[in-house]
Amino acid sequence: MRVAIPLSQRKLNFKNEKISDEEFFGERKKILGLWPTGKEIDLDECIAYHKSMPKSKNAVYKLQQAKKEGTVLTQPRGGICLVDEYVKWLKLFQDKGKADILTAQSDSYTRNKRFDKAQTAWEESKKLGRSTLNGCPWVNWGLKESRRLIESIDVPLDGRAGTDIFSMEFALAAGATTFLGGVLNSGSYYPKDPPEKTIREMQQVSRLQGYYTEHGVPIASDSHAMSGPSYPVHSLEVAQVIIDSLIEAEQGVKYIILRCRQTMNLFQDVAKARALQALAGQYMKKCGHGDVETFLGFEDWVAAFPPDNAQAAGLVAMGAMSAHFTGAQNIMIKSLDEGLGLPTTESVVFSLRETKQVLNAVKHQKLPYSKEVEDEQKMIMKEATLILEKVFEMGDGDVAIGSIKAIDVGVIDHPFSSSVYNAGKVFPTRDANGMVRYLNTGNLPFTKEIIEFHREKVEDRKKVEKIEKDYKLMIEDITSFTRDV
Amino acid sequence: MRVAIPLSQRKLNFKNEKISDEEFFGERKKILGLWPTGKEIDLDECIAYHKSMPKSKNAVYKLQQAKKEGTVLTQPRGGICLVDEYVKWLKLFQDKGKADILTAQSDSYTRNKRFDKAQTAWEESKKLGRSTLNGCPWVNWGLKESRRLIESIDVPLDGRAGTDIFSMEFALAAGATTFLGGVLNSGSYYPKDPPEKTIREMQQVSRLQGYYTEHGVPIASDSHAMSGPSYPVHSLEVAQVIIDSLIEAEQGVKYIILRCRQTMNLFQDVAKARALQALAGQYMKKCGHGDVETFLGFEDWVAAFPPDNAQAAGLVAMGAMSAHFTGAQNIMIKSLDEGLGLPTTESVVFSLRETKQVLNAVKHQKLPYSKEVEDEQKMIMKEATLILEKVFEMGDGDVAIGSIKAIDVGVIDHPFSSSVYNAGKVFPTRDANGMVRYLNTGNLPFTKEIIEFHREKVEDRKKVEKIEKDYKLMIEDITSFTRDV
Amino acid sequence: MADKKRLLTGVIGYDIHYGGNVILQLALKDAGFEVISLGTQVSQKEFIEAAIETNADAILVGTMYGMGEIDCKGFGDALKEAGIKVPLYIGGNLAVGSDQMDASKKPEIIKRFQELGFKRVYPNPVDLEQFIKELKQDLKV
Amino acid sequence: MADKKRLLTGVIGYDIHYGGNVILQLALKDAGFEVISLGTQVSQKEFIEAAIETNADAILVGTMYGMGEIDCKGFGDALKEAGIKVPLYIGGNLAVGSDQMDASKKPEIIKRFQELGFKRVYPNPVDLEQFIKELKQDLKV
Ligand code: B12
Ligand code: B12
Repeated sequence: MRVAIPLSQRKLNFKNEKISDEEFFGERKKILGLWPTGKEIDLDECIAYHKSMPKSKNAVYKLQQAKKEGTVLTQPRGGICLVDEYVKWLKLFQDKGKADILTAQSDSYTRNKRFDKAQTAWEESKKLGRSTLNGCPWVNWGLKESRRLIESIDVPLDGRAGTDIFSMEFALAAGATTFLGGVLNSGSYYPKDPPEKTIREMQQVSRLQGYYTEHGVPIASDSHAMSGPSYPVHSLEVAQVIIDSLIEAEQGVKYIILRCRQTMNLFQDVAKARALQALAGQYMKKCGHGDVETFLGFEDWVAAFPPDNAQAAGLVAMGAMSAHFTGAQNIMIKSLDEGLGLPTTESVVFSLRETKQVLNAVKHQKLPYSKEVEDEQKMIMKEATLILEKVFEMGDGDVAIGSIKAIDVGVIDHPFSSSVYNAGKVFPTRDANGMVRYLNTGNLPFTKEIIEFHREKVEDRKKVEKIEKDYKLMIEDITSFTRDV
Repeated sequence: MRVAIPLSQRKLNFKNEKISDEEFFGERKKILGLWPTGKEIDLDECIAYHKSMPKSKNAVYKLQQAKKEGTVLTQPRGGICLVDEYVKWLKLFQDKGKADILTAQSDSYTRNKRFDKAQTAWEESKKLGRSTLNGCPWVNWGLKESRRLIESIDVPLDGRAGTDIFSMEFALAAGATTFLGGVLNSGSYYPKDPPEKTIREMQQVSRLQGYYTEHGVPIASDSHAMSGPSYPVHSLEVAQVIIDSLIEAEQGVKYIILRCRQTMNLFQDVAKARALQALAGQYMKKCGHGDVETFLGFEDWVAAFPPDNAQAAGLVAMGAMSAHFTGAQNIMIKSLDEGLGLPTTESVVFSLRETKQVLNAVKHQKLPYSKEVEDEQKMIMKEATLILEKVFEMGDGDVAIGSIKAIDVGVIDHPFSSSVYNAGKVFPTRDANGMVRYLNTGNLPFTKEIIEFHREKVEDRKKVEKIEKDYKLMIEDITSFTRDV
Repeated sequence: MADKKRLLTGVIGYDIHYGGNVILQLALKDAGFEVISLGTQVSQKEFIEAAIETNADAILVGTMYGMGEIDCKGFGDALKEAGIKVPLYIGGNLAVGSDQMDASKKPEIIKRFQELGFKRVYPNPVDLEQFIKELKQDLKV
Repeated sequence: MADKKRLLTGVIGYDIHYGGNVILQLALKDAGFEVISLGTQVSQKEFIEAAIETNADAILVGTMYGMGEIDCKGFGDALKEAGIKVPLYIGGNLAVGSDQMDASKKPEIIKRFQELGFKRVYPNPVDLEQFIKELKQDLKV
C-alpha cells in the first residue's frame, strides 16, 4: 500500500562533504525553532559548560583510559520521562550497579519530532506518577531539567538520540558526551523517509558533534548497525558501521565507537570485532580520516530476549564474556527485563553487577590463537569489502551517494527493517555449528563462491535439524532464545 | 596439637583388590547395625525395587542418552531434613528448573555417623518447621521416608553421600542411582581419619555400587577431587580423579562420572577435561578396566562464591558455557545463594534455568581448534602422569597403597584440606594471563622444568600485579571472585 | 486463491518494531491467509483507508514500543464511523514497563483495549498458534 | 617473639571447611600474632584442653556449615568451669540457609551467640581487617 518513491524521482542534492558553517547554523536555527525551549540553547555557553565539567564525566576520556588499561566500561540503556524518578534510577545504576557510563534515550514521540504528543504524555505521566513515555523528552524538558539530570550523576552520560537532532542539541547542551550514531541504522527509525533524508540529518548531527569537538569538547559517536528479532548479519553489519563512520568523520567527528553486536557465538563475536576494527582502520585511513580515534564497543544480544529473568541472565553473562574477549572498551548491556518491557531498576542493577563480575573473572584472560577464528574474520572482511567497494563504485567515490543507490538495489539491506526503502531480501540464520550465516544474500554483491558457501552451510543445517521451510528456520532462530527452557 | 599418626606406626592390611563376599557382607552387617532402621534394608528386595523403577529414573541410562545426543544434563545440589518440604523443593527444581537429575546430599552429622545428633536435630526441625540440618538424614529417615522422597520425582536422584556407607545403603535402597565418589576427596570429610581408613570405606561403598550393577542395576559413581576456597590445581585434580576411578572400578563399579571442575577459564576447562578423559582412558585400560564406561561431568566453580546473587549469576553462566565446550554430559550447578548459605528454592530454580538457557544458546557450537589449548592439555597430562606413575611406584603397582604413601610424603596433596594427614604444601594461583598455575608445587614429583615453569608464571604475575607476598596472592585469588564488583 | 481471507496488518503509531510483524505475516501466510502489510508507523487513518480499499476481512494491529494505548485512542469509534465492521485485533507489548507485563495485569490491559474497540487482545508473550486458531474461528475458516 | 599474643583457632563441630581458617591464620600471622591451629572438627573439649595447655590469649572459633549453634551450646559455661577467662570469638556462616544471612537477621544471630558466651560474633561476610582491629583492641596490642 505504502510505497517508496523511486530513486529516479528523487533528488540527491548533497554530497559526503563537510556541511558549510552557513548551512549548519541555518539548519540549527530551523530545528531549534520547532519548540519554545529551543531558544534556551547557546552554543558558546554550552561549550563553556562542558569545559567546567569534571573530565571524569566525559565519555571520550574515560574510553581512552579504558583502552590503556584494557578494561570494559559497562553501560545500561534506558530512559523515562520523569526527571526526579530518573535521577534516582541513574544514581542506583551508578552506585549499586557500578555502571561506568549511563544512558538517557529519547522517547519515540520525541524521535519523531512530535513534541506536542510528548508534552501531553509527560504532563500525564507527572499526574500518574509513572512514565507513559518510553524515553526522555529532552526538548520538552528544556535545558534546566536536562542539566539537572546529568548534574546528578558522576559518570559520563550517553544521550542516545540518533538522527533526532533536536534531542541531541539538548542532550549535548546538558552535558552528554556520547551519542548513538548509525546513519543507515537510523533509516529504520523513520520508515517513510528516504535514505537521503536520514543521511542528511545524520550529517547535521555529526557536524554538531564535530563542532563541540573542534571547540575542545571531545564527543564520541556510537556507530552501530540495525538490529532485528534474530542474529546480526556480520559482513553487512561491518560494512554499515564503516559507512556510518566515514560519513560521521567527514563532518568532523573525531571519536567513534565501532559497535559490535553479540552473535551468541563467542568466537564469531571475536572474529567480527577484529574484522570491523581492521577494516575500519583501512577505510578511515584511505578516506583521509586517519586522525579519528576509534573505540570498540560491544552490545549484548540486541535481538529478541527471553521473557524469563533467569534465562535473560544467561545471555547477559555470555555478552560480558564476549565483550572481554573481543577487547572492547565498552559494553552496552541488556537488563534482565529486556524481553518484557522497560526494566525495573533492580533488573538493570542485576545485569550491571552480573556483567561486571564476569568481566572481573576473565579480566586477565586472552583468547588462545585459532586459525579457524582468523579464517572467520577473513571471510567477514572479504564480504564486507565487496559491499563497501560496490558502494564506493555506485557513488563514484562518494560513500553517502553510493549508500543511497546501494540501498535502492539492495546492495545494502537490513533484515526486518521497517524502512519502505529497504530491499528486505537478506535474512540471517545460523548453520549447524552455531555460526551465523546468510539465509538469503539477496542482492549483496557477493561472489558465487560466497553465496554458495552460505547456501551450503544453511542447507546442511536444514538437513541436520530436519527443518524444511526457510521461514520455519527464522522462527526457530528467534524462539530458540526466547522460549521456555 | 592434633597430630597424624606416622605411617610407620600404621598398618596397611588391605590391597586394591575386590573385597570378598564374606568381608563385604560382614562389613554391611556391622554398619546396618549402627541404627535401628538398618534392618529395613534387604538387598534382594532393593534390587527388585530398582528394576521396577522406570528407566528414565536411572542416571546411567540418562547419561548414556546425553552422550549420544551431545546434551548436558543439569543437576542442582542440596538437601534438607524435612521430607515433605524437600519433596516440594525437588518438584520445583524438576518442573520449573527443568533439572535433569536431582540431588539429595546427606547432612554433616549423618556423614560422621552421629545419628543421635541427626535424630535430635531432625525432631527439632519438625517442630521448628525449618531444617536445622544441612542435608538429608537418610538413616534416621529410614526406608519408607527415603523412598517417599524419590518416588515423588520423575528424574534420577543423586544420593551424594561419599564414603558415608550407611547413608548410601539407604539412598541406594530408596532408588538413588548415582553417588559422590572420590576416594581421596573423602579424606577431607574425616580430618582425623588416616587415608587407609577412608580408602577402605570407599572400597566398601564402591563394592556396594558394584553389587547393584552386577545384579542388573547400573549405578554411577561420581569421581571428583577435593575443593577449597580458590582455584582447582589441574594436574593434581586429574591424577586424583583417576586414582579414585581405578579404586572404584576394582570393586566392580562400571559407570564412572569423571568430574571436571570449573577454573573460570573456559580454555583451561576444556584442556583439563580433555586431559582427564584421555588419561583416564589410558589408565583404565592399562589396569584392566577397559569395560568401564566413563562420562564427563562438569561442576560449577566449587570455590568461594560471591554473596551477591547478580555476581553469582555471572559465574553460573560461565560454568554452563564451559560445560558445553568441554563436552560434558552433566553439569552440577551452584545456586545463586551459594555464597550465602543453603539456598532458597528460587535461587536454585534461577540457576537451573539460566544454565539451561546458556546450554541451549551454545548447543550447536564447537570450540575452534587451538594449539595453545592442546599444549595446555599436554602439560596437564604430563604432570598428572608424573604423579600417577610415582603413586604406582610407591605402591609397588598397587594404586591404593601407593596413594596412602603418596599422601604421607605430599606426592598427593590437597590445598586447604582439613585432613591432618595432608601435607598442605601445594597451593594454586593464577598467572598473569588468567591461567591456573601452582603457587607451590610442594613435594609433587615434578621435573625441574615443570616447577620452573609454574614459578616463572607466578613470578611474572606478581610483578605485573605488584603483589609481593604469596599469601596476599592467595587472598587476592579468593576475593577477586567474592568481593563487591 | 479466491476464497482466501484477506488480513490487513501494520504496526501502529510511531512504532518501528517490524520484526515481529514480519514473523506474524509469515505465519499467517503459512496458515492460508492473504496478508496485506502496511509496515510500521501506521496511523489510524491509514489503517481505515486501506481497510476500505482492500476490503479486508480483519485488521491486525501490532504494537511493541509500549505507547500503543495512546495511539489506539478512539480507533474503534473511527472504524465505526467509517462503516468498517470487520474484527479488530491487537498484539504485542501493550504497556510501558516490565512491571506491566506480569500475568496478573493482563485482564486489566485486555479490558482497556477492548474498550478501545478491539475484538481480541494479545499481550506478549503471544502464542501465535492460539491466535491463528481464534482468528480462524472468528472468520469461520 | 616473646611479646606476641597467642591465638588458638579451629573449626568447631563436624565442620570441615578449612579454607577460610587457613586464610584467617595467614592474616593473623601477618598482623603479628602467634597462631595455634587445631584444624577442623574440633570439639569444645579439645578447645578447652588446648587453651589450658597453650595458655592462649584468645580463642577464635570458625564455623561454616551452618550447624555451629548446636555445636556451641554451653561453650561459654564450659570455659568458665575450666577457669578460662580469655575472650571467645566466632566467625563464619552462623546459621543454616541463605535466608538467615540477610543483614536484618544479624543482630538476632549475634545475640544468640553472645548468649552462648562469645565476646564478639562475626557472621559472614566477615571483614577480616575490622576483626583484627577489634581483636587488637580487646587484647590491648
Ligand atoms: C529488536 C528490537 C528493537 C529494534 C527493532 C528493529 C526492527 N526492525 O524490528 C530497534 C533497535 C530498532 C528497537 C528500537 C526501539 N525499541 Co525495541 N526492542 C527490540 C527487541 C529487543 C526485540 C523485538 C523483537 O523483534 N522481538 C521478536 C518478535 C518476533 O516478537 P514480537 O515483536 O513481540 O512479535 C511477536 C508477538 O508480539 C506477535 N505479534 C506482533 N504483532 C502482533 C499483532 C497481533 C494482532 C497479534 C495477535 C500478535 C502480534 O507476533 C510476533 C511473533 O511471535 C525488544 C525486546 C524483546 N522483546 O526482546 C525491544 C523493545 C520492544 N523495544 C523497546 C523500546 C523502548 C525501543 C525504543 C523506544 C528505544 C528507544 N527509546 O529508542 C526504540 C523504538 C523506537 C520506535 N520509534 O519505535 C522496549 C519497549 C518498552 C515497553 N513496551 O515497555 C522493548 C520491550 C525493550 C525493553 N525491554 O525495554 N527495538
Ligand atoms: C569450599 C566449600 C566446601 C569444601 C571445603 C573444603 C575445605 N577444605 O575447606 C567442601 C567441598 C569439602 C565442602 C563441603 C561441604 N559444604 Co561447603 N562450601 C564451600 C564454599 C563453596 C566455600 C567456602 C570457602 O572456602 N570460602 C572462602 C573462605 C575464605 O571464606 P570463609 O570460609 O567464609 O572464611 C572467611 C570468614 O568466614 C572468616 N572466618 C572464618 N573463620 C573465622 C573465625 C573468626 C573468629 C572470624 C572473626 C572470622 C572467621 O575468615 C575467612 C577469610 O575471609 C562455601 C560457599 C561459599 N562461601 O561460597 C560452601 C558452604 C560453606 N558449604 C556448605 C555445605 C552445606 C557443605 C556440606 C555440608 C555439604 C554437604 N551436605 O555435604 C559439606 C560439609 C561437610 C562437613 N562435614 O562440614 C554450605 C553451608 C550452609 C549454610 N551455612 O547454610 C555453604 C555456605 C554452601 C551453600 N550455600 O550451601 N564445602
